[in-house]
Amino acid sequence: MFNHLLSLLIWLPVVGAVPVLLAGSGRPSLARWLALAVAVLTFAVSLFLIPQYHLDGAVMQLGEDHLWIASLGVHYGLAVDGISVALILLTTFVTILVVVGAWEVIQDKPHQYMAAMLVLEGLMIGVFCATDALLFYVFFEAMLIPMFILIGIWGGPRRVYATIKFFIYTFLGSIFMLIGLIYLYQKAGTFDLHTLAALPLSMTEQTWLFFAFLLAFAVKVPMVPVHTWLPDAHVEAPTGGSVVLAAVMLKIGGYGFLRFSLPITPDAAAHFAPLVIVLSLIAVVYIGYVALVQDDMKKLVAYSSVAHMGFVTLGIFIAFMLVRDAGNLDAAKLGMQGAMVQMISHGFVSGAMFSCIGVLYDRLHTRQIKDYGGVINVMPWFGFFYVLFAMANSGLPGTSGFVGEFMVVLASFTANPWIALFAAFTLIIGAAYTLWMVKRVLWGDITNPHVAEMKEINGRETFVLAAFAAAVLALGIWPQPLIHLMDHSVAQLVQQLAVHKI
Amino acid sequence: MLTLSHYIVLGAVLFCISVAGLFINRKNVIVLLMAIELMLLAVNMNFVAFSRFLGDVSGQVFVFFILTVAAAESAIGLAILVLLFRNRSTINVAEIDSMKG
Amino acid sequence: MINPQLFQLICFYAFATVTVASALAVITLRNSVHAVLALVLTFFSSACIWLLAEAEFLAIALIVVYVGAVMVLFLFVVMMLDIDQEKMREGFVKFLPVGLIVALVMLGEMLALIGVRAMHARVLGANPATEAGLSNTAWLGHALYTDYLLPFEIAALILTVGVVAAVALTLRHRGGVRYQTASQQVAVKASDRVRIVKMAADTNYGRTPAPAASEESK
Amino acid sequence: MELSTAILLTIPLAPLVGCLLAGFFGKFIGRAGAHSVTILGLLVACGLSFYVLYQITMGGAPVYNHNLYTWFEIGKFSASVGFLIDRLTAMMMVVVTFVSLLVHVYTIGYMADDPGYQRFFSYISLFTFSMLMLVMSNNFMQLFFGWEAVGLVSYLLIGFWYKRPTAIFANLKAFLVNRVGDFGFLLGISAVLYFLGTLDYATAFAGADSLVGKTLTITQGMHWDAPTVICVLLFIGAMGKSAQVPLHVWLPDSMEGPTPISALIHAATMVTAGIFMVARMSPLYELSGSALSFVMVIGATGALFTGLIGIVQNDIKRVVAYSTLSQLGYMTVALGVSAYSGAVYHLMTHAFFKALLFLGAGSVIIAMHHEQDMRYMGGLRKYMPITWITMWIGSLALCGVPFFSGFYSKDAIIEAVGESHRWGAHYAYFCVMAGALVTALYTFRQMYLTFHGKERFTVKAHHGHGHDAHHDDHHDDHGHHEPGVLEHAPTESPWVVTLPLVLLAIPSLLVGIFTVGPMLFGGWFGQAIHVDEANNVLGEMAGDFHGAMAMALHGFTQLPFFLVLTGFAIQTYIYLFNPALAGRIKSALKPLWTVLDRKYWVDDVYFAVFARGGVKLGRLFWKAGDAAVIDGAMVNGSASLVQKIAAAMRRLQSGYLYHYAFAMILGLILLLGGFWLVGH
Repeated sequence: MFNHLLSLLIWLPVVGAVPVLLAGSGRPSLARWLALAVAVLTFAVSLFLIPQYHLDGAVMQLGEDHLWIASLGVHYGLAVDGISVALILLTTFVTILVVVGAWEVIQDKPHQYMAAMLVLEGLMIGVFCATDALLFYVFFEAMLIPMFILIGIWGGPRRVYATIKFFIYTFLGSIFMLIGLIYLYQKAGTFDLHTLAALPLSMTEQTWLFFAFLLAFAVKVPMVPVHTWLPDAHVEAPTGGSVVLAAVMLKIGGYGFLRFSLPITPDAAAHFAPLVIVLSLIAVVYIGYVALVQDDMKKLVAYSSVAHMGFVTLGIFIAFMLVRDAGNLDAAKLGMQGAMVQMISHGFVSGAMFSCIGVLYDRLHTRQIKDYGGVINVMPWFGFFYVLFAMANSGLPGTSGFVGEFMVVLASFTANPWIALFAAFTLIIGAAYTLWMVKRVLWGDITNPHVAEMKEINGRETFVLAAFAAAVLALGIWPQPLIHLMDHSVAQLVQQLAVHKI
Repeated sequence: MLTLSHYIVLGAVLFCISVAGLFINRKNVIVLLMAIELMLLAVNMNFVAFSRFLGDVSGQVFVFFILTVAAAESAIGLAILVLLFRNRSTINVAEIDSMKG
Repeated sequence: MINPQLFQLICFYAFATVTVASALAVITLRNSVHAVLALVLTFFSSACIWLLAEAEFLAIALIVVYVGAVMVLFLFVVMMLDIDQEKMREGFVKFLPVGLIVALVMLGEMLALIGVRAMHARVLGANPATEAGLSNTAWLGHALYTDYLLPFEIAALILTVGVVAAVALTLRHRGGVRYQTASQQVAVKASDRVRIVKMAADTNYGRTPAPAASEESK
Repeated sequence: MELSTAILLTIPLAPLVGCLLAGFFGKFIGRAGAHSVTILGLLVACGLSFYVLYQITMGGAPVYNHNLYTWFEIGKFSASVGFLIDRLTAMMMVVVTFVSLLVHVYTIGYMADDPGYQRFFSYISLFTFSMLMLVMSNNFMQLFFGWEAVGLVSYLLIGFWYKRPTAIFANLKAFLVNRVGDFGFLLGISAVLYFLGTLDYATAFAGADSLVGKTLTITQGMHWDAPTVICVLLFIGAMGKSAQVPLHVWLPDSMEGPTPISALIHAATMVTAGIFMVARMSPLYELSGSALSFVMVIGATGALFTGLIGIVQNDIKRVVAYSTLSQLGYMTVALGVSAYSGAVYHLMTHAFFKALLFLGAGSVIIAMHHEQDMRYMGGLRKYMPITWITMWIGSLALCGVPFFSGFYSKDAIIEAVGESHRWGAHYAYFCVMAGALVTALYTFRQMYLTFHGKERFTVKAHHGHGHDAHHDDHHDDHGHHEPGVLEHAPTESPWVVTLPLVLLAIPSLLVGIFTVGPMLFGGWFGQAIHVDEANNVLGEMAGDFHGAMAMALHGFTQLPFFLVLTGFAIQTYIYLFNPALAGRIKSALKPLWTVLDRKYWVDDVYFAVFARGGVKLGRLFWKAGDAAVIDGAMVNGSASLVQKIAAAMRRLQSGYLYHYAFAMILGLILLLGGFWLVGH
């Protein structure tokens, strides 16, 4: 079993989606239970990664390798490092909560919804495991399909616009990645990432490749100015779609930077690091202001996701400045670790925020902030969770939201105090937009009579929110286990930064 | 002395005649179809000539296939024509523009 | 005794003249039936020219398949359809100059490319079939059934598809036609035909109307 | 004897357990259960804190500095959770747990009828936990955790009555203004890590000397002195938390919260976190004279000008709030002149007497049925004698009348400023001196308006229903009922309210006499506070110190005492003998009064620039940046461009067969022509 643990993880949910689908619309509760069983089973299997992944062993472990397309030399190559393990665990964890969260909420074709969610899970795990660039690309693109379906079928009124925007945006980016990969294949004769990382490339080649990859992953992260698909997609997506989108899919952009831009084009990445850093800072400050004035809760959280993901790209690319300009490997590791922790943490926090908004939406069928007010009067337990996640979203120490931002700010001060200054601005603006929303939604007297009729969260919703809360707090109070898990991999990535390929 | 060019020039002339035919009979689908048959004939002429000139059997094999495909094509083309006439009571190309963008 | 080569040349020119003339007739004749007949003539003379090139099999195939089958098909269609010949001729004169110019330009270009002046440089050599000690048909057949077997099969398939398509396209379902479906007739069961209704006996006849009466009338 | 980790761990965790029990099982354990469990937790924490203080001062326990667990470790950087227990910490722990314990007890009475009873106890226990984590921390990361956690609790408590629009406005404002400070604080921590390579106090202070001469390159050719950068950035954090000018605006508004937390958080403990922090960082601050000057000027400005606002306030709690701002200014000034012990000492005495004043004010508010406007009070002394007397003790301590605890700390600060030669010390000296007069003015005005003079309220004839009715709505909509009309006559508060008053009055009166010698001049803090020889103003003053009695007697001959006396005389004349004069003075000095009443327009400017300006900027970014440029021009723009091109292209598709044929033939001709051209 452990020889094919990764394959099992990828294909278990995908294959598991088939019986869910076959359960049919006639037996929705069977489909739900089946989906939950598959999700829980996948999570259980993914837990085996922890003992199986040896922290002191080689960086890439649990490898599998089979020739896939012989004529192109494409391999079905899988392996994980510490970062992948963390992200896979995040994926399987969030999927359970999404399945539970959608339980009664999705009444229309629940079996298809659950099946799409499971397929999506498998494909996302595939992205995190792939060691072959083309395999990565296949998973990367295939992932769009279930998401497209999720938003397109169970989405809001403008779902068609949102799905097309989402799809074309992402597709536009990844096409350039494909071109880059084909070029690399011409050059190296393989799609194996390990070989590509060792391939010497001239600065011109690296520059073109870097921008090809940047476009693909910047859209996915998303970075300013290619972020506008995210608010639309989030607003139209069903709650589960939003949760998965924010919690896991965005991480694939950050992960892509680590797997592609960083090892394959280190010199170009180092050269253009200031550009990415500036874009990240714009994401933090500019998007912070934009988030401040949103009227739609989901849009607000979507924009806040963009701002928070700015820390991920900032952390990754600040490492270049630290390694190349200052030769400070430890600080670079700090920044990179900060970015990784921020990815995981944002997975929990944004997932939780979207779940909270989903809870509100299920009751009042509106996401406009102005329709709420005084929710705490009728839903005190919900209020507890909402304030907790809002605080995590504004980076309160003791919650996971703080850890990554703290580490990235520390590292960026070492690179340049001005970067740290703008990055730290999130403390103010992040708190402003999140807590202003909390003020208008949660606090105050009830003005809308419908709010007075809202019911306190039920056991199912409490379970979802409590699971998120436990993760958020655990990570905030003791991040070291997570950091230790990724330490070896991050160290190796930072080593790679220092190597010139020209 | 029979040379390659004799055949090729004949093919070219036949081809140009059929092109002219396409122009001047722009409304009659039947004549258009016939002009296409002429064109294929011109092509076949070249194939036969080159096959003979180069001593390669492939040219004649190709002619064989072209004949096959052309037969199928005209059968379907005529079937469409019949259908068209049945539905529209005309085969005037000028009146058929449902593919207009 | 005429030089065979000269005779070939004379024959070629003769057939070529007929071919070109009949081709011109195809595109200019007013009556479609006549045009089809002119096309038949074009094919005939082309077949003769191919005979001159010692491509006997193809020449015969052209006549048998094309003239015998396809052209007859054309004739059928042309005769079957009630075509307004005059309307079809509209624009004939108007587009004649354009057509001529285009055709001539193209011809000029082609001739220039072929290089008419170098005409005598490329003499047709010995017949490869004869050199291989085979007839043209055997020579062709050999290639067809060995190297080109798969395309040959595909060509057969295309023809089949063509036939099926042509039939499918022109097949017409007429409404109101009565016909029997044997399978349904055989599969019929008694319960489809007769329904047995159980009802209570009418004991108080004449006093109140039977409640099952309405049921019965169904 | 070494302090045991288990004991130290119990101190913060006991309140946390109380918080969790009261918060999550509040319904289950009921009101009595909630306050019992939290008070029990606090009792444990407080008792152990006293034990720790005893051990560390008398028992000869060495300084405790151990990590509990590693928070993160990356290369040479690491952060841990751990405790540093020295005399400074021990003193803070005692102050925090003691005041918190009394506030817990007081709350039983104050919040007796509140539906959020259990929640309130949960919050204040959580606060105690956070504050203990802050003071007990042995590194910057945990300090920041405590720093923000107390901010969170402050946010929750200011907005405790979440139905009030003013409360939820105030808590957002408080959190955001604090966040501005934390912004600087975080950068300060980053700078510490950058220059010293560690987040651990002990290591950082040990290496502090290496900072000298280091600079931070801001732009090309512009280098800032490293210690100054660190200290100023850290102090910005303190400015937010300790409500220093110009980040003071949140503190008066925070009075929207229930009075017990005004006493605990917004007077005695949380707001002094900044003072504590600077004292804790004294080894760093001693390296930068410029940073200390900055601290001093900020503090002095706050000490005088916020006190002035206090004179024109009518809300009893707001007067105390502005007095807190002013006193925090005093502490900051003390920090600025390197008199860290003085600042911390004032912190301690202030914690006692200011908590007393707040709780006393709260007692008055209970008696007045949640009426906070002093214009509708007066003559309360005969209704509530205990409150009256204890409030007087607190007021005299606040004014710095000799023998009261406030005198020792405040007088020492004024004198230390006078001794200092730091840049700006003259300005600071003037401010603190004038501040003494201002303190007397607002304090006595408050006392007279509340307890003396004529009764300015009327008591309704007692109806049968009155009692219950007022209890139901007493805080939710107290603004609705007619001001100055009470349902029934004010009475002294129950013992749970008065007991803390008495317990706080005792240290307010006596703590100074007994502790001033060792704590202020005796080097009691030992290694916890580091002062350079050159800056040691308190050390210079120690030569003139001949015991607490002598210092108090000497105090009667000093200028500050005369200023207090002047203030007392003025207010006595105005409010006891000539009440009409107050109105006349007010109209005579109308422009000045307006300036003070509008709080120098600082709030208005902030609101207009940062709040409204931020929203406007956000809307501009959103509409112009995201909606117009990115989505409008780039995303949908490219889509509509494609659409336009396609619309043009479709005209080519005429649908006529001969057009297509013509195009093909044309292409063929061109192709042939091309071949022909290439051939030549």
